[in-house]
Amino acid sequence: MKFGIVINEGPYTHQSSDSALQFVKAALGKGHEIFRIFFYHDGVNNGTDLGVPPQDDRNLAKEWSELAEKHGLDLVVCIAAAQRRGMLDADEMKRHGKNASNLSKGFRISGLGQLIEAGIQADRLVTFGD
Amino acid sequence: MKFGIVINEGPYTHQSSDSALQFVKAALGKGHEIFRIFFYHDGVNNGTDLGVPPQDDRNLAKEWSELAEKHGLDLVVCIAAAQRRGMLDADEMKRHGKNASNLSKGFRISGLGQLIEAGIQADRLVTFGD
Amino acid sequence: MTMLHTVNKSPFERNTLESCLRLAKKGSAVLLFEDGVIGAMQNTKFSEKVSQAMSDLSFYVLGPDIKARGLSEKKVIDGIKVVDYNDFVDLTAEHNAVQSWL
Amino acid sequence: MTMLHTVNKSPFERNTLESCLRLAKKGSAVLLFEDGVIGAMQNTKFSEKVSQAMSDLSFYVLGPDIKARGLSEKKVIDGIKVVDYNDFVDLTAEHNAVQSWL
Amino acid sequence: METAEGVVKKFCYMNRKAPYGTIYALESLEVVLIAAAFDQDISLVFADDGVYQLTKDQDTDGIGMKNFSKTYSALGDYDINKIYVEKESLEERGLSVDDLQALTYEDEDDDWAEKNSLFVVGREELTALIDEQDVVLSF
Amino acid sequence: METAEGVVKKFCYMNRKAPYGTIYALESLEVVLIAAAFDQDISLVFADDGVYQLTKDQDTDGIGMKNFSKTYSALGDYDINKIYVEKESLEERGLSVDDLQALTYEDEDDDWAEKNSLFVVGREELTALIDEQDVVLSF
Repeated sequence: MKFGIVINEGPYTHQSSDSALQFVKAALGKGHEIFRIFFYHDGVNNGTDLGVPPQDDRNLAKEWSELAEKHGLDLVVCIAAAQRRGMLDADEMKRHGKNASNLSKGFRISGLGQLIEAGIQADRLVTFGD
Repeated sequence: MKFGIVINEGPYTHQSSDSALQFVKAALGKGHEIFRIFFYHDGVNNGTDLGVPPQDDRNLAKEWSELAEKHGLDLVVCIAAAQRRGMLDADEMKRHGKNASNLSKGFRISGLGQLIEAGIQADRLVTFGD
Repeated sequence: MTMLHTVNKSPFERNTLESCLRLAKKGSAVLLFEDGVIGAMQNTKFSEKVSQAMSDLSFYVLGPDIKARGLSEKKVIDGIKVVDYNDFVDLTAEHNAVQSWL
Repeated sequence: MTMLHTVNKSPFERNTLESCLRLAKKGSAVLLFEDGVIGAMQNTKFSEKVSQAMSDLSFYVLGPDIKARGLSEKKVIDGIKVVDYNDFVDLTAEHNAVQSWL
Repeated sequence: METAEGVVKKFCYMNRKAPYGTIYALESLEVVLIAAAFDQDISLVFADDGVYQLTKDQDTDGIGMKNFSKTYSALGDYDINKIYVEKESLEERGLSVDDLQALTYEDEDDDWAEKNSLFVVGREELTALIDEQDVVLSF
Repeated sequence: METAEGVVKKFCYMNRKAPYGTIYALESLEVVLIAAAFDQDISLVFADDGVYQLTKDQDTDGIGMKNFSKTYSALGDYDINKIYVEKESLEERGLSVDDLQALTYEDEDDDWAEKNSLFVVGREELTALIDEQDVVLSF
């Protein structure tokens, strides 16, 4: 079965990113396909490359990046939500004349149409939020 | 009177940063002193330099920076909360071997002791959160 | 020695107003702001509870947050004072400490 | 045609469990997880309400979230099934759609 | 849109939070405006504190935030004309439909006659409506 | 600490949320550990869902998050020994003090005798306690 996943909250503050990670691992373990993981609202902050969590804690951005690489996951950060909150890739950095970008490897920035498309293409859309 | 302000949530997602901004402007207008504004939890995200909110909306990081410059406000971002969430200044960037920093002008990164100190030194500590 | 308690969430959504009313000492002040202004309106499921609490506590509500939500200051529960940010600052200064119910 | 409803907040803190019980159609399933597991425990202020809803809805609760909060799976309300993340995935697949009450 | 390919699903946008206290109302509206470009069956539901999103006369000047309430009245132009408000949520808040914006659309199948697109529905009707959705997005 | 200069204020840390669902419990604890280095009068209050922060036998292996519950038992070593739990909050949740960790400290004024630092207090007592604080930090 094809799953679409929506994550509405940033890492650490709410459990949503953790819960989604466990859900996605379980779904992959059962042979399901993950069509796309869409990061919306504060969820875009999961894509930051600049996080340095304590050594004895999990590193959520890294876990998502690694899982994406291993399973070819499509991690999409909403562009409108990301602009508000200061998440930029190299292209967005140039376009807005900023001095830095902060998007982790394995994430891409795209529009809200990607969320609707996930709703259409996936057999189930599951949202994790506050 | 001396006020200390604590902001617990990031910009845009919750009203806390907006409410705090209005409160601080009113307090300054009445001649009160703002001893310190401490950004904790997701509140650290108010310090991002990379935000590009829609043109017809307010730019909270910029409003805080400008207010700080105008009135000599002390805007402190909690280091522990900031590390988790990917907010770094140039020093932190080097220390952690990252390629970018994203802290706005007028903000500084420091420890939780600054929050306790604000509680001790200020006549009133007012918290804005979720 | 009285404290200012602030509540910024709707009593329909969260339990913060309820906890505040339970643990605020008689004679304290309560300021409702942000989505908390919903708790100050007449004819809601919670209006009666707030009215009753007014025998022990002074209530204030932030006008700008009422207007933002398309509500009318005329429909605020009788006895709750509508204030602005300047008054919010004054209330903070006049009370000994502020507790934000988050 | 039944739906899976998920609730991730404590009924003490938020109104999401209440809204879910009000608007979930008879025959639907409800999964309690994250802080929502509090709604699945015996002897709380909400246990009776959840028990009553079990005549119309099937309840599940995520075991790992119970354990994290130091609660015991033995104290889950009778008739609520304790599940793991694999079961969460199965429940999602078995129902026609998922509504997250946020 | 390229992805539709004839698939038409029932999408429900469930709005349960007051505006301005959090951003969910605004960012839900942003999704809905994008969603309108896909040929899907769209319903918007306003229940619990979500009913406050539709109030008339919102005025955000005093809080320094953008007033986005005018956008709801443009939904009709995007062919979004199934907007449901839970009756009991209004009643518990001492509100009536007169406190809400009038929302309409022009019916192209009926000589562009202006028609109502906001429907106050009871709990039972809303329960049935939610249950028949293929995709529920919660805000 | 350099900033204390003889000023001793009553600081209350108000914990009202369950652990793990949100980070507030953990980050509150981080503040308290730093606060211990300042010579201030510290009280911790656990009410509403905050009482779940102190449960015994928390096991986070299944959710992939760090278990920080052991830290509470170290508070005594930091001279933090006024920890209040609201009785009614426990009761409404079907919990008793036996479900919570035992929290103790060694009293240096009493030959380092081990003493209880966790107190279950009723609503009225808690109300009075909160009201006499100079600074309340809410999590």
